[in-house]
Amino acid sequence: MSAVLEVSGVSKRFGAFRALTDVTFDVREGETLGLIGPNGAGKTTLFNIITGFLRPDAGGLHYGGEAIDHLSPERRVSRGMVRTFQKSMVFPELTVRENIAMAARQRAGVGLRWGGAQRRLGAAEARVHQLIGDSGLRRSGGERMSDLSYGEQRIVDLLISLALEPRLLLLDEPTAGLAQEEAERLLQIVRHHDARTSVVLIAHDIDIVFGACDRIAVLNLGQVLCCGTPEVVRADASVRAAYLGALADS
Amino acid sequence: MGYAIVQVLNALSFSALLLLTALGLSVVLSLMNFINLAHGSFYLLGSYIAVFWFASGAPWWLAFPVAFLATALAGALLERFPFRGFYARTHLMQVLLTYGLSVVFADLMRWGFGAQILSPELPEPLQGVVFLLDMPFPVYRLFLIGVGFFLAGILWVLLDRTLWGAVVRASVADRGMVETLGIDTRRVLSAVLVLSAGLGGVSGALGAGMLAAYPGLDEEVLILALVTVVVGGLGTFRGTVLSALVVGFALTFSKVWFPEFANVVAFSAMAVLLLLRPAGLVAPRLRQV
Amino acid sequence: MVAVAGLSAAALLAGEFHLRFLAEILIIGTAVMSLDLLVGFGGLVSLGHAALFGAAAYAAAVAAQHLGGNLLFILGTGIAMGAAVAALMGAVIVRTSSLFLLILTLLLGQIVWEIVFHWRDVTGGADGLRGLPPLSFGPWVLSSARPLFLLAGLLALAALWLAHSFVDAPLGRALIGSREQPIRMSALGYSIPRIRFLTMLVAGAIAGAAGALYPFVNLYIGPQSVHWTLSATMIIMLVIGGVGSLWGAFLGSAVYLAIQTYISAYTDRWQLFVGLIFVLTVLLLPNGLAGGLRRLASRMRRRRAQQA
Amino acid sequence: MRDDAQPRLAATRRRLLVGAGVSTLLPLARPVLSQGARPLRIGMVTSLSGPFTALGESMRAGMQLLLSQSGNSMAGRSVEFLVEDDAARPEDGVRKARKLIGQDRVDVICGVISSGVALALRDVVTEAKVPTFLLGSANDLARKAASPYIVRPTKTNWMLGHTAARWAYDKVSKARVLTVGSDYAAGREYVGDFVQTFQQLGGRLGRQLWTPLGSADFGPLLTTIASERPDMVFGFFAGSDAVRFLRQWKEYRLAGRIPLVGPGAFFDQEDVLPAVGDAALGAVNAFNQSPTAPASANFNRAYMAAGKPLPGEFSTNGYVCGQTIKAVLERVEGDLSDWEKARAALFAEPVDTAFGRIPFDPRNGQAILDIHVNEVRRSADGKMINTVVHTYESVRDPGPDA
Repeated sequence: MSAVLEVSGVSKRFGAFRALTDVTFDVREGETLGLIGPNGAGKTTLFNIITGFLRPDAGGLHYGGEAIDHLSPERRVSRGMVRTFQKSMVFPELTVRENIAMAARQRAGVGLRWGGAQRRLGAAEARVHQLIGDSGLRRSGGERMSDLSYGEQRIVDLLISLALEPRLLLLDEPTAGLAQEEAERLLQIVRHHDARTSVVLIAHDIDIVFGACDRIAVLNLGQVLCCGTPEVVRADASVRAAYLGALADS
Repeated sequence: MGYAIVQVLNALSFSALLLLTALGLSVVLSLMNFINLAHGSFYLLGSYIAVFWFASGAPWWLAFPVAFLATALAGALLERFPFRGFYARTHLMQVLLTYGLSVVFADLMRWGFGAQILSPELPEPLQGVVFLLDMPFPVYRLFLIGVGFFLAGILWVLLDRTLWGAVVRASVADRGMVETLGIDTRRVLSAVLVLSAGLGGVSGALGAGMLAAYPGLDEEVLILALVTVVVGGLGTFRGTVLSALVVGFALTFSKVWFPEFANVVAFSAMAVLLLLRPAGLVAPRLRQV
Repeated sequence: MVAVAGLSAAALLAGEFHLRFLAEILIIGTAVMSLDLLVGFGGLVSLGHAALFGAAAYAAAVAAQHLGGNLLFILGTGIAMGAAVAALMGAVIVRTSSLFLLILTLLLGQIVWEIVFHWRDVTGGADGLRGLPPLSFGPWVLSSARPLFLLAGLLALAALWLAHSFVDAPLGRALIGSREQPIRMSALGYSIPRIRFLTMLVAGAIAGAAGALYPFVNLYIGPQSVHWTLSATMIIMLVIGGVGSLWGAFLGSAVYLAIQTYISAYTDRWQLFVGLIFVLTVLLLPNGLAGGLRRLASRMRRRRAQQA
Repeated sequence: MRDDAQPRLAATRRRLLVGAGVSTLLPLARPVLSQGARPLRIGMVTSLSGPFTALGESMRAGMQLLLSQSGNSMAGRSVEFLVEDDAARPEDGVRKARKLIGQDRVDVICGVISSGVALALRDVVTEAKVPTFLLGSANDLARKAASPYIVRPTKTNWMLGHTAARWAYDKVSKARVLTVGSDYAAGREYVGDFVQTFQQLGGRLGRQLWTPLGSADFGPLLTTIASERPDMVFGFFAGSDAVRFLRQWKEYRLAGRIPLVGPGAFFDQEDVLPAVGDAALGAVNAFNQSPTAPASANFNRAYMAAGKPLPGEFSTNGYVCGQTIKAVLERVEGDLSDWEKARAALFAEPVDTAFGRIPFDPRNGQAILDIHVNEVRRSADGKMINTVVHTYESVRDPGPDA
């Protein structure tokens, strides 16, 4: 199984604060990699670097075997690298359908069209319908986003990302603030989407991560403590000391 | 040599004036994230007060505290309604509300003070001149330089170096947290706005000797202040001071070297500056996501 | 439909002065509507919109002086000039937002103003250009009020249609997205600078078309039409009319110009009226008169439905 | 030309807007009476907002003074006076003029301060064939833009720039004269006309400085002037620029050291001098208006009796404009229907005004004026007053010959 993404030796400082130090790991094709660690461990910073929103001070990224450090966030997206954000980032004034269509049109290469390309636009619309139908959302799609519940918004948030047909999907705490049932439905949508999609999942809920992920990387104070299958991570003494233990104590 | 020194002093005095006009605007923007385009009106009101005070024969230096208090009072009234309801609104709505108010105030002041250009008779001690290597430089401008940077210093200490300043900043950053400490954040925010309005008035009183007072000055001053604050980078006090110097020197030396094209040169310089540093000279670090 | 009916009714009934006044409202309204694309849909508050409008107006006036007033040629010149200045401005502002954008557009617009003001040989400087040849279309000379009014009406309708099609197209949707969630838009692979740049071009072209006709209402063009104060006035008109509604722009320019034209004959305090109406709109009708009318209409419809 | 299909639509809108109180102004509300009894409607376009507000208010006050002195009637016809604000914007001015013509159906248009507005109005009033008494001072108004429907009872910029150069060359300095001007149309004309005449007389100039309209700070410029050490400065600024320049001129101790000469608007008695203290003391200006000119004495008294300050150019302009309109009407017994005849009657004989006895140039309708050389002096009660020290009689703009 080849690696979709290789992160090698990435470091990032903000002033005197070392957000990331020499972070190295890879994401394999089709796998779901969990990324856990306490608050401030650098998980979101790492996402920002992978997706090009931030530049690393040192180290590099390879995506599909190719160095991508010079690519803008938009170019990385066009190569199938898609992320979500910690808080829900939907378009509140638009309808559900329009929210998802925003991504579907971009995927179809007609995101900035003004006239023409009717066939591709139609295909994008169809894709939106299909995504809404498959999601199990009991919504027609004509509702304004701001009228939806938080859980539904997070699901639409995910559907927006899926409409881009990602090769690598980076999910930043998609289940935060959701009830157990909603969180599971959301993960189910991810898993059923496409077996070839690799997923990196940040989540606070240990059960979810250990249940849903093929491998897990543990980040603490900007460093990778351990990376491996759930069993390996569970057995790792340093993880236990730094993270799991602390959780267990609290 | 004397020529160069005096031109530098000219630039410094204009920078001081810019700094004075921009301080109040910068304070509300940096501490409360509130854009007050009615700031020019506070300035002009302060200028009118100074003109009438100097003419009244009362002790001249009292004009400045009086201008401060009068405009602070106006600020306090406006704070209750309608500013307070707009602190949490978008910048666009704040811009629209306060710009609309400035249009109203402009016409009210024209109504009250007339359309004539009024100019204060400067008090005796400020009328002098010093000669630097045979080149004249007015004492009043030295006074402006001194007061401008002195006021900036006081504000810096007050807001950056005292507990009160910390409370203000904390009230903006995390309102709930400060309120659990038993501090009424609404009053803190009111106090900042009142301070800012007072600063507008006192700068108007100080600047009246240079810019005079007439309908339309409010808008001219507002633009100068806004450019200064924005070039400095929104929401940083250091940036405003730096930017007042940069803009002041740019405007002054473009007048020295290219008097005919002074505005084009200065505007272009500022536009290029904003292009190179899209978040201003001193950009606050903000986490985006 | 209503708009077309209103325009034709006015063309039949109104007199010389009123037709010309309505033509001015429609032309300015078209420019304000193009500003609505930036402000209402893109969240880009520009204080340099008069520079696009005015530069196009000057280009059209100068072209007419030298090459005659052929309508299509003049319109083409204005559109090209509006789009060209918009391209320059767009290239500069695409990466800024909020107050930075406001000030940057102000500075750029004032640079255009300074050029117009100082290039006396071509622009007439502070006095402006006077005695322009009237517009012509084939054998028809469009100098009297009625054809000018009809022309302005056609321009307004065409621009309104164009703006609607823009807003409904993927590009317009992307513009709204870039206003609502710029970060998410980049994460979806949209280039926000590109969206903004294209929008500037469209807004510039529409403002340019309006600017092209403007000098021919009075056969005069002056530097005030480039000045930032006109940009600020346009924003006032837009807010009174209703940000984000497109057609509200015409309402806003009509209200503003009517106040300025009619109230000022009776009181020097007309600016106070404008200011108060503006502030009241911001306080009470955040979506302007257009939003207010729409709400009123839907309430009446509901009441009628209840009665039925 | 006037459109007789007066719109009902507009009349109702107006009624809605302004209520019944002003319905007397409605054009349709009155029956058409015989020419003699129908009131004369005078429309004034002037700046009541924008940068020339103070000047516009003075102009209106001057005109109103004349009207009240005449009992609101001229040559037996009662007068209705309508004022419209042009905000110093040509587009607004044109719209207001069209409103006065098309809706209010005025018989005469007058006023205007900004040259841009005046030039923009030129074609509108000419096309509509409305007699117009235009007060802007751009040279073109007496030259390329002259019109048979326009009468100009005021100066052109050339008349002041030219005269100032003659005085400066004869009495102040023949060389090392520095010019400084506000960089817009009027500044360019005043300084350009001064330079032309001064050089024709054989004078030699030093540097020529220009500064943008609306400058907040003249310090850099004044320091440059101080370092140039010229023998004389010819300058022009208007309004707030003039006030700031003159005050700072004194602060930098140039007042009293370098003679300052300019056109009168730079030292206007009503607009500028009261705001600058003694900063302009000793400065010399060429002006068609002076409160110390004998012709102005009666007007001064009446104007000040109305609670106004010592009059400056624009209040006098407004008054003189009214005097001229009145003179025309009296010469044709109130019947303006034949403008050709009325115009000939005006040109036939000079008119007595607060500017003196002025003949009109039949080529362009331009007044031929006495231009005073004023020195700013301190009066007995401490006021700064433009005091006539010399008068160049009958200065005539070159007009179409220029």
